[in-house]
Amino acid sequence: MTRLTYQQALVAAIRGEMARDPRVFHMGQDVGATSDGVMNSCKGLAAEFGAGRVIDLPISEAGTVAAGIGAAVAGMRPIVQIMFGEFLSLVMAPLACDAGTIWYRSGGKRSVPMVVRTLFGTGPHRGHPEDFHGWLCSVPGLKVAMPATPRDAKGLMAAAIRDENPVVFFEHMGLYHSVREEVPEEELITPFGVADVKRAGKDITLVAVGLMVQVALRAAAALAKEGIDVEVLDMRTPVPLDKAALVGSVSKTGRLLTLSETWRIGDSMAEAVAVVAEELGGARKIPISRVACAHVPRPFAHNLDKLALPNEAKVIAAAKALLSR
Amino acid sequence: MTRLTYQQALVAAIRGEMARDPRVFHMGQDVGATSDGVMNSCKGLAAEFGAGRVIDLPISEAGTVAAGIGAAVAGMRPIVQIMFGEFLSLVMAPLACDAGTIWYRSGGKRSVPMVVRTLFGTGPHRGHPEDFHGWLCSVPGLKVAMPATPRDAKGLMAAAIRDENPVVFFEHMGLYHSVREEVPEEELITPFGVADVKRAGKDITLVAVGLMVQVALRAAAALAKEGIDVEVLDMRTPVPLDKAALVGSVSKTGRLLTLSETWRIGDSMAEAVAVVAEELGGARKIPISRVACAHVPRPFAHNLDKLALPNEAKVIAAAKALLSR
Amino acid sequence: MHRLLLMARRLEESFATLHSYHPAVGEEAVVVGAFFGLTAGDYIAPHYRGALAAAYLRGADLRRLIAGVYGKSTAYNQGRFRGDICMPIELNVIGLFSGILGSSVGLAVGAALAMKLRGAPNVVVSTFGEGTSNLGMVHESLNLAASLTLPVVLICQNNQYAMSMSAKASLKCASVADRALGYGIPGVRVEGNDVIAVHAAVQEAVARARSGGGPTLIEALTYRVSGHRSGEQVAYQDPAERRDWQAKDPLRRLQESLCASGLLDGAGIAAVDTAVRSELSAAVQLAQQDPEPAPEVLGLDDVFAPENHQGVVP
Amino acid sequence: MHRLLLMARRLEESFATLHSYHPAVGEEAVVVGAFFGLTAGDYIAPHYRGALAAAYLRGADLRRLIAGVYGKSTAYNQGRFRGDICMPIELNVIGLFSGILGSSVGLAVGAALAMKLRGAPNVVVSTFGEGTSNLGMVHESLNLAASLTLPVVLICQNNQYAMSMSAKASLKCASVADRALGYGIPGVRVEGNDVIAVHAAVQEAVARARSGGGPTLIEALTYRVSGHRSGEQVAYQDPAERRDWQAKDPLRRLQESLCASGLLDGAGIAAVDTAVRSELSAAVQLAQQDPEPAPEVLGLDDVFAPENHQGVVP
Ligand SMILES: Cc1ncc(C[n+]2csc(CCOP(=O)(O)OP(=O)(O)O)c2C)c(N)n1
Ligand SMILES: Cc1ncc(C[n+]2csc(CCOP(=O)(O)OP(=O)(O)O)c2C)c(N)n1
Ligand SMILES: [Mg+2]
Ligand SMILES: [Mg+2]
Repeated sequence: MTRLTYQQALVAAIRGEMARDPRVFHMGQDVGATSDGVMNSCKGLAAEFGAGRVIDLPISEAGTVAAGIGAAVAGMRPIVQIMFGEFLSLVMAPLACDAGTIWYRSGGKRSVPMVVRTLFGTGPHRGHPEDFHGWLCSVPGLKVAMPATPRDAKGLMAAAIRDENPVVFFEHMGLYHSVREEVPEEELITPFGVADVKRAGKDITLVAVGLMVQVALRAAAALAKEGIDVEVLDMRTPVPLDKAALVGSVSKTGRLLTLSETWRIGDSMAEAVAVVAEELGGARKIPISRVACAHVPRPFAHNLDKLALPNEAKVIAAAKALLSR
Repeated sequence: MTRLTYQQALVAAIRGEMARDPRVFHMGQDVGATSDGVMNSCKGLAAEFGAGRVIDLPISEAGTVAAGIGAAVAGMRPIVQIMFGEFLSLVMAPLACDAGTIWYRSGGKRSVPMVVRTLFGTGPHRGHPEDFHGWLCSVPGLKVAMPATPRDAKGLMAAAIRDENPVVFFEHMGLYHSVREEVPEEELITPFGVADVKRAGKDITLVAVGLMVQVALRAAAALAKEGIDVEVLDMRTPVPLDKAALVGSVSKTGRLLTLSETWRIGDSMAEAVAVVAEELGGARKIPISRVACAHVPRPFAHNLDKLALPNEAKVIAAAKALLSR
Repeated sequence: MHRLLLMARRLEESFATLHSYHPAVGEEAVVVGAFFGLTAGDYIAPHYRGALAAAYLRGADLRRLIAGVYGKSTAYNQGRFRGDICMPIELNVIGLFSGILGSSVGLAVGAALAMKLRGAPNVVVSTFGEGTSNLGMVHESLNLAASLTLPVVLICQNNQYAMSMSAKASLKCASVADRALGYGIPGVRVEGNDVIAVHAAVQEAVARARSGGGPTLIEALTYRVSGHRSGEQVAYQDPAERRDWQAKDPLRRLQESLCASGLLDGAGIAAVDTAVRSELSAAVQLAQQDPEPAPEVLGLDDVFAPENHQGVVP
Repeated sequence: MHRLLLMARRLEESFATLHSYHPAVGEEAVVVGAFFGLTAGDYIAPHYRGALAAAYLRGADLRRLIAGVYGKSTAYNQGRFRGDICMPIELNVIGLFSGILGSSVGLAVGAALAMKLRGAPNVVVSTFGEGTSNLGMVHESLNLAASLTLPVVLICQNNQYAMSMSAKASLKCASVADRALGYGIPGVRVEGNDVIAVHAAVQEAVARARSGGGPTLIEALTYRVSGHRSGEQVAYQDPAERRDWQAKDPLRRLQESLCASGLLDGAGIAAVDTAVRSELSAAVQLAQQDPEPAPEVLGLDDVFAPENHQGVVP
């Protein structure tokens, strides 16, 4: 075990997989030796594996994703970096309409073992916080990961690279260099589709991914002091979504609070609400509430940004409101 | 009044608005006089208004939408045709990140009065059924219309063209030439954000848009014969969503069934479920169920396509299951 | 090559009667010239118009290809997607996996990157329409191919129309090959109705690509004799222009040249034609009789590939 | 023009100390040369690097521009979006409304379409980086502008780097202007550190555009003397190359030429510099003291424009 940051854990997973499998390579803008990736997202990879396997590319997001798909179909296992999640808006055609369909539409003849990794969330540089992850969740054929901790960053990244299917991997800029955790040095594979109960509780199920898991945990700790026992669930991979864990938890607590860093409509938390409503809404009363980013284009001024984003206080207020319903 | 098809009603609205406001113009692929638009979607417009206001463009979807935005910002009111909804995947960057943000991010200095119209749904030619409308609903700043009838096609299109904001307007290929309805010859403006109660009922609220409204009505008629009284709600504009009508109806019936032609995750019906769950789930038991397209890439073979899509029988079965919960 | 060209013609002609097909009648020399003479490990990414002939040329079974157009269970993809545009990837033929033009060019460049990374002696040959060339994806892909010196040959099958839009309106350059300059790669114009010329130009580019010389952009100028879709009236084409191009028919041109050089005669042509027609009609008949896909082909549990699946490239 | 160039320099220098700014030090001649001398109804769509100087040149208030960089309430957009890249559209300056490069070029072409449709005698001038030129959006926009003969001048501000990536790797063409051939429009190369030359080339293109002659693609070659972001170490730039380009400083070049022709002398330069510095520092000071936006600016009810709003173009 060593204490690693989220960024170090991600790079460790990529290093491990590149060393293990010569078909794995990495491409994107500014990923090579001169820069080592935005926010050190590719630290040391080019030095270790050379420019042949860590490839700097021109600014051509859609072409890059299409090239990743083509390389995957032809026997490679590309890791494609799309610098920021906001730029996923440029690659939806190849991602949703090609990567997501090739296994199915080729009749199971070729798959697309590709990881698209991308930075998102409010981070030290500000700018580019959007993720649009709900778009990816909505179409069949893409897997989506949003780790909340260094340990999961490593384990999910390794699992993503070994997956035979396209995975969009979201790396939170606000977590990148801020948290440290014990992470095993040896191989670590965290299976997709398994939620992590971060805190057991009996009064409310509080669901989140990414940085919001930390907000959830802080809010839960504060609520505990007031005698409110919150169960915090980190979904880890919005696709596949661990419906069993979700429904199981809400069956127990009877209340659902979801926490989104992005807008409330059409994101993975909206789907969590819909799943719970479908599965449990007929059997009992279920107070449900969503805390999410204000429904405005992400604002810039520091104070507006803070106003727009969910925080501990908003979660605490929403939890109390749920209980008083 | 004249009996118009959905296609005729759309063109009538566009004609009316182009005649009324010289700032309105139409551009897209194959929209000009040589072709009159795919499926006659621009029938007669070029002949009436000339190639200067009905402009044929090269195949460049993203550039076309960006050009529409630029023209709107500079004082025009463009109608941009993106031939098929599937191609919205090519234009998400300008649409979601520019068109949707300009009013807000310019501090209210310029708006984007642009209509992006697009054909979708299983139609006579097969192919290109995807709509991805949930993506558009998820971001702030875009309005979304999906009319189900010729009358609404006319009224909503006119309203869309007069709107000061970007509107994505979905035209169903399966409705295009198939239904006829009395439509007023004079100006008709159907306000956005107002659901239409297509059939009043007290047992179940059945919600849909576009072609699915017809499926819903047929299913409701069949269920009525078995004594099950279904209220059918046509949301008409997924953004803004008429939450009051939705919540009001489910408050009355106590049960919600949604019907999606697209995949169930992240579409406007998923949001309808989430809204109802949030608003009403704490007050009473609400059996909720979603009928949607099979969660696979849209298949081609005729029988597979039929298997994948929702139909009357599936709606009837789901309604009965809801009642027996 | 003559047999392939004839097959392409008869194939496209016969499908021209099929609802919603996009025939390549008159453009067969580009298809055959582009994809003839590649090695087994090479990939192709044909333009949708003419893709069936391209896949056939690369060894696909005619009946299964045709079954794909009808959406039958015997199709390479079991009817899951449009067989007119989606080709058997297991034969290294990259078709379309959606209705979106341009992606296949991007995938072709990616496959070329795989060839380079694997140190394989293979190349990728891709064709696309002149209308498609205006898509951002094609620009980005050309530039990526150039900047990474990838073994790929990119060929614009310029049939002068994109649906009803004349290339005169959509393209203000003299030739799509003029775009090569902007990527610092060779740009070549070739007469698209001369199968020998197309083939020679492509093979020169293939040799360059195979030896590490990077991509080439070729424009093969031809003409869309068919409607955009089967049965479409092409009132927007200038009749004189149309007549001129019909006179330059690529099949007749090859036949005349073969006859002139004594390699073939009228009887020989007729014999090949008969053989081709009977192969084709047998395949069509079988495909028509093939069953529709079983309900399980809907594949609710087959959206994701399982671990260790069989589709892995050797 | 000298004053503007000096202001651009001091502006970019002063912001080079600001966290996360992208300074245009050394590239000011492209900015000033491109946007100087337009008429009131013209639109500009400047590249993000140098956009503040461009907006200032078009009449924007310095304090409000700078307040935008800090996200203050006095910003043109009240702090709602990044003032380093988002410009006052009410002054016909099209900046970025998201973090996505390339869109502004597309919007510029659209504004030019509006000029043409309105029969206005106006043009649009847009700049973009050489890295940005590889985006599909730029290709599609150039081709649209060409095929519709729009009054727009598209200028590549080629500073030879895109973040750490050298243009030698991202572009295999000799000049981005070479891409003009592929759109059938004039392509012009100009020395980007010579403000007079840039201005002359742009004005020639502007005149052509204004008289219905359609778009021009210009490459103005310059050098990114700043880091990509303020404070970044540019270890990846070759020191000799860097020195060479620093020696070609556009401000000094203009000053020397003005002095040589007797239009200016050392004292004159110093006077302008002093005036500029004090104008700038006053603006910075005011902007820094300006309050942050009020909570209502979050605008939960202001995502959509109301009917008959005030932003309608006259
Ligand atoms: C991105 C995209 N835009 C539009 C279409 C609709 N469409 C199908 S075929 C076609 C014409 C294509 O023209 P070209 O590339 O010249 O090929 P051709 O049909 O002439 O063979 C169009 C516009 C599409 N399939 N994909
Ligand atoms: C579509 C897109 N891709 C990537 C980025 C990240 N990014 C910001 S600036 C920059 C470099 C741009 O290079 P260039 O166009 O040459 O402009 P310069 O920075 O040199 O002025 C990049 C890659 C972006 N903002 N948008
Ligand atoms: Mg064509
Ligand atoms: Mg640059």
